[in-house]
Amino acid sequence: MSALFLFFAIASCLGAVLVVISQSVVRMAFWLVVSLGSVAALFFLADADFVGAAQLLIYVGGTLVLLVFGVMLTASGPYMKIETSPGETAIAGVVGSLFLFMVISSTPSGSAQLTLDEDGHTVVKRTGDWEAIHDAVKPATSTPDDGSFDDKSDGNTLRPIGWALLGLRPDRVDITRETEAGKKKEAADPASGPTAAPGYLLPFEIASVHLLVVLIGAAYLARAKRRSDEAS
Amino acid sequence: MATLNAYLLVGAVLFVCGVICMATKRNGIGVLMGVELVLNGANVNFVAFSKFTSLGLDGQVFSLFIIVLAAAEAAVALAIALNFYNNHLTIDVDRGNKLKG
Amino acid sequence: MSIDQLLNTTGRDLSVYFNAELVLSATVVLLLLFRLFSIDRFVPGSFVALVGALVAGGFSVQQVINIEDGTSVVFFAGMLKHDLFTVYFRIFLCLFLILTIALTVLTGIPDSEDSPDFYTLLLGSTIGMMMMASANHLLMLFLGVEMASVPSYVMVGFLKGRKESSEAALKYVVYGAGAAGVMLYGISLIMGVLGTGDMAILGSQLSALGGGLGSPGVMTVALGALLVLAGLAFKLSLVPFHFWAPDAFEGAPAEVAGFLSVASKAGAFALLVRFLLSLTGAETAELMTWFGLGLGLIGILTATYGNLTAYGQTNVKRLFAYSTIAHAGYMVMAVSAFVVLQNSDTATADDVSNSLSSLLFYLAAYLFMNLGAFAVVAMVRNHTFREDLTSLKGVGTQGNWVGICMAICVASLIGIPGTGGFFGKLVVFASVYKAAEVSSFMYVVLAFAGANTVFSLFYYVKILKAMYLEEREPGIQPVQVPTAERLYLALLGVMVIITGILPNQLAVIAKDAGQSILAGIGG
Amino acid sequence: MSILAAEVIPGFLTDYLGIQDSSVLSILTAVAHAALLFGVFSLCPFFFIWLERKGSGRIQDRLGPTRVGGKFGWLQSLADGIKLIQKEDLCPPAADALLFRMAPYIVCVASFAAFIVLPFSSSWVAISADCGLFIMLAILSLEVFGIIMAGYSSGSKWSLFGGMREAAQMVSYEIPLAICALIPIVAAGSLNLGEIGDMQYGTSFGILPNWFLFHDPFTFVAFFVYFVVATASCKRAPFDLAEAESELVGGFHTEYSGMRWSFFFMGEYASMFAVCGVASILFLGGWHTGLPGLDTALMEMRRSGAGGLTVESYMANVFGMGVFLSKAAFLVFVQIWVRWTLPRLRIDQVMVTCLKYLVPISCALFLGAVVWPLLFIMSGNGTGITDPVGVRASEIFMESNADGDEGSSGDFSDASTSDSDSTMTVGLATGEVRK
Repeated sequence: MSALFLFFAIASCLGAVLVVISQSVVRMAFWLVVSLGSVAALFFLADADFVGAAQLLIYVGGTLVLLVFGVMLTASGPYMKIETSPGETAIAGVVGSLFLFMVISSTPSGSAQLTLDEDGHTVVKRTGDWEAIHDAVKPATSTPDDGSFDDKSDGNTLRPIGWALLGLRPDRVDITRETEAGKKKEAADPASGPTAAPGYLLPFEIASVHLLVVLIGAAYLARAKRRSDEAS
Repeated sequence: MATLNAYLLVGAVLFVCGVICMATKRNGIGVLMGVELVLNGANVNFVAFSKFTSLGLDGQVFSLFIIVLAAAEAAVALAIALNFYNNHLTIDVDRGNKLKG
Repeated sequence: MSIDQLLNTTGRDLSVYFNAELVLSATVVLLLLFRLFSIDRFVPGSFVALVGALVAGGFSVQQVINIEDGTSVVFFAGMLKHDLFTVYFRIFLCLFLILTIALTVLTGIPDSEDSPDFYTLLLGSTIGMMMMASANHLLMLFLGVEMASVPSYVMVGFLKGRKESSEAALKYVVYGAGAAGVMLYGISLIMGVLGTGDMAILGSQLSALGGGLGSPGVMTVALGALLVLAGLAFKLSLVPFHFWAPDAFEGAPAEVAGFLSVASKAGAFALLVRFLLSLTGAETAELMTWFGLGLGLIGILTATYGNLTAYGQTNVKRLFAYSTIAHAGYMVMAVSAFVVLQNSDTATADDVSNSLSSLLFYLAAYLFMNLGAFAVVAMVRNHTFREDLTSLKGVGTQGNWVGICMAICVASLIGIPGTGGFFGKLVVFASVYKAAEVSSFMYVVLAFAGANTVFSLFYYVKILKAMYLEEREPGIQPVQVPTAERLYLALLGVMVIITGILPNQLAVIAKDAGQSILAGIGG
Repeated sequence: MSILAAEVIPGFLTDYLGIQDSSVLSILTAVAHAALLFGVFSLCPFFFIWLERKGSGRIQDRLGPTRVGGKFGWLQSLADGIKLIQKEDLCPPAADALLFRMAPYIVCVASFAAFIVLPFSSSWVAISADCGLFIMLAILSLEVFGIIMAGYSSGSKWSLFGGMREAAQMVSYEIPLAICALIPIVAAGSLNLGEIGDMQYGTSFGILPNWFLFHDPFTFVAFFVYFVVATASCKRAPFDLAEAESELVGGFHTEYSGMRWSFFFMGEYASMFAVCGVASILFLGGWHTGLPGLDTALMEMRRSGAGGLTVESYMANVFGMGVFLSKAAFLVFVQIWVRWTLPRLRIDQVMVTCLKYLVPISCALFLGAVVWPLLFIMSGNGTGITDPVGVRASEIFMESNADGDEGSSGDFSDASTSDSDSTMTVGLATGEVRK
């Protein structure tokens, strides 16, 4: 597990770095495939099978193929190169490292990792800041067991995700929020039913409208104008 | 080994590489690849938080939406890039210099 | 929640709280179906879109009547929020949509072949903006921004044969996608640490972590919030994320530029307010005050940069792009004042809601004056085939309504008394002044806001000068607009005047809307 | 194979080799699994290449290979392989060497990895994932990337055209492929390939096999659409435009030689088998024979192994694997048959076939398949073949086989069943029922 994680983590980071320093667009695409494919593997390792498969199918098999297709259609020479001046790269590298340092240093310290309990179930063990954070935010988002997403399912999150997209959340028990805002809301409109956890019906449906609109837009730009064809 | 912070580190590296890629590449499609890296940095974060913190399933659902929306965005971006290429015969972003003020 | 409950609540949500968006979505489908079956030859796409926008607007107005004062309802299982603030923006966006469709019909920018595509994009983008205005979950924040932006990338490049247009679209999409990615990374940090994306409880979760920057996780959340704000600042074209705006506006058709300059800003401002309010909790006052002051600084930079750079422009659309940037600066000052007041102990609730309603009032006034200016640019372009200042020369003395409308709009953009822009600036400055009692930095903001009004005078007067004092250059077509266009311009001009002479009605509505969102958040 | 993974292989390792360390054990088990899969994976091309040569010979009124390995030329593929290994590994100077060398591996690995979630018999699967079908389609879709890489990096016009055609074709055909694969999923209510296979046990009306093919009219048509699309997605004739020798010399593999060339074909034949295997699980009952008495007897034998591994259940599964392999092999044979019978289409015809015909047809079928069970649920008298198969089969099978596939009885549905009856109603409509 940890060896696999290490392998794919390094592969995805290395792939990302090589995307940045590659000069040829298709090589960039190749390294991007390596990076994003490894990210999909990390998803599998994090028990997110469905997300990992979606990443492979949509991102690597769809979006990246589309990008490479775009490269082929717009290549002016046999191998399209992009020159980036060394100075620019150096500046970008320094700024990037500084930002990376900022992100890392702002991340809470301590660790959260998976361990086995007596029954052989994996549980999340948190130490340091993460434990403090978990204790602080837990009351508002109580979930069946210790608050983290259920681990007994071994990555079989398909059904809960399906329920969530329908708007039902069997993975989260009904909770009475102890926060002020939650109380108020429920008091204000009891007819709205228990809002135990967000159900994602609306985003799921509205994303389809979005995709439709976007598809029309892309098709409009890509298609040739009929009238100009007739004129010529 | 596979701790939350290790995942977050991967996410941060992807994010920073993506930002550098967006900043340095001249090629429109190269910039889009940087964008994909940035989005994946966020995706790794979401999945990791979903696993290790009380975010739970919401993280996974969020990352699914990201994947779908990123695909839509890439399709549009590619159509625009092809349109740019048809007009300019290049995809070099800096070569477009009609718009200066 | 069982299936029965789900069906019931979803049906109620769709028919009561979401009907405007639903109508627009249906109109999108209808537009495509009409083309599929070739009905669009008899029923033009613009007509379908206009009817859809009118029905959606009607529903939105009906929502005002139905809504009880001060209530806010969370619907779609916590995804969206329905209060007067939401409805205000819905009506605002529907009104603007109707006006934009009318303008495109008059200027004929999408020809009949492309009109279903164009209106599909326009409506889709508007749905996104409406959801930005009502977002109650970070997912809807992101989804709304994406839905509003991605169609607008295409709209900017809608004249696909033109070099400028495709260049503008490429720059816009590349930067826009990057900004969305950065914003998303910020969202991931916030959600991960706070364990929820529900904007109703983000603030209390953040308070639970402990207010100070030192406690674990707060710094991560602050960084995440900064990244989200950077993404929103991009949508609002605030300095230093403004660079796309002049290029995109210059390359886009004037109608699209007008739409983007007002509608997408309105959606983004609503979202900015919602996002900042969501982070407000019992112990986050210090952090939020810093955000407020930072926004004030951004406002200074943005307004000053916009006004100073606009002076050198010769292209009218580019000039108005910088003017848009400057006005975004003024509006951010209002947001800054609002955040500072909201998080202070001394400010009264009245001051807080006044500062918010000043933003809403300004937006409403800005709608008419900016759309009027871009409409004039579009109409002049149709006659002269150019969009630089030269094309405007002598237009005012040709005895048609174009010059008068432009003069009114420009006067309002400057902020001359008797126009809506004057009252807009007045209420914004007043709320900044109120905020200055809390933090003295806001005096600096106020001083810059005042100075900027003077700066802006120079380039706006340049337009007036070109129209009224300079001779029309030989070889440029005269501008003779037909009656329909005259009426349209007259309508916009009259609206600018009305918001200037009778601001009270609008101010009352804006105040109610401002109070509703504050009531929902519970102080 | 998950039974193998859970019991047989680790048991063997502990008992006979004396390995106790759990991490070493899991790694060795994984290696053993990979070796098993690789055996299947490398055998399919060998067999199918021979079959293709033989079949094409017969169709063209020839004998085909006859020399190597006796009368039928059994070992022709081996001879081919040895010849290919001996050939020089060329890399043209105009090529992008790194990508040129990597491309065949991507193709090969993508089609190999798809076998991870493909069950060969009841619960004989390397990884039993809840979204197995989805993972399988996702991994298979990676193959196209290797081909585009190969086409682009060869530095040759023929290759580039081949790669571009492949990209356009694959991205288009993935849509009807996924939609057609979803149609039996609507009836099954599961994406787990093992569960789907188990559901199709027995017969309906006494004679008709309880396969999704016969579940409703839409799945029946969907099978044929799926088969056409799967043929195209393996870039097999008449859709093999990426390597149309009359136009593009060799298409994307023009510049390849030796082992790298053969990797493309290993991948091609393996993915042919993979999509046909998916077809036989989704539509043709997987490892069930569909014969009235036999299935019941086999099921009894399998059930005897619910508590642990027995010879009977093992033999039943071996027989099931044979059934499954023959079904898939028959479908592959049909693909070969079609290849040597039909002329190649033009590229525009390929695209028109997909976008103007197959996509609308599959969408219509999908809609029909969704509405079909609802109609019978609403009329309230759904029995027999009109019932969602998922419910029937899962009731028959799951009750007595409490062991089942791990993770098949989702933990979350426990919470959902307690909600209300209406949850169950909708669950029934999609065949989603868990006791």
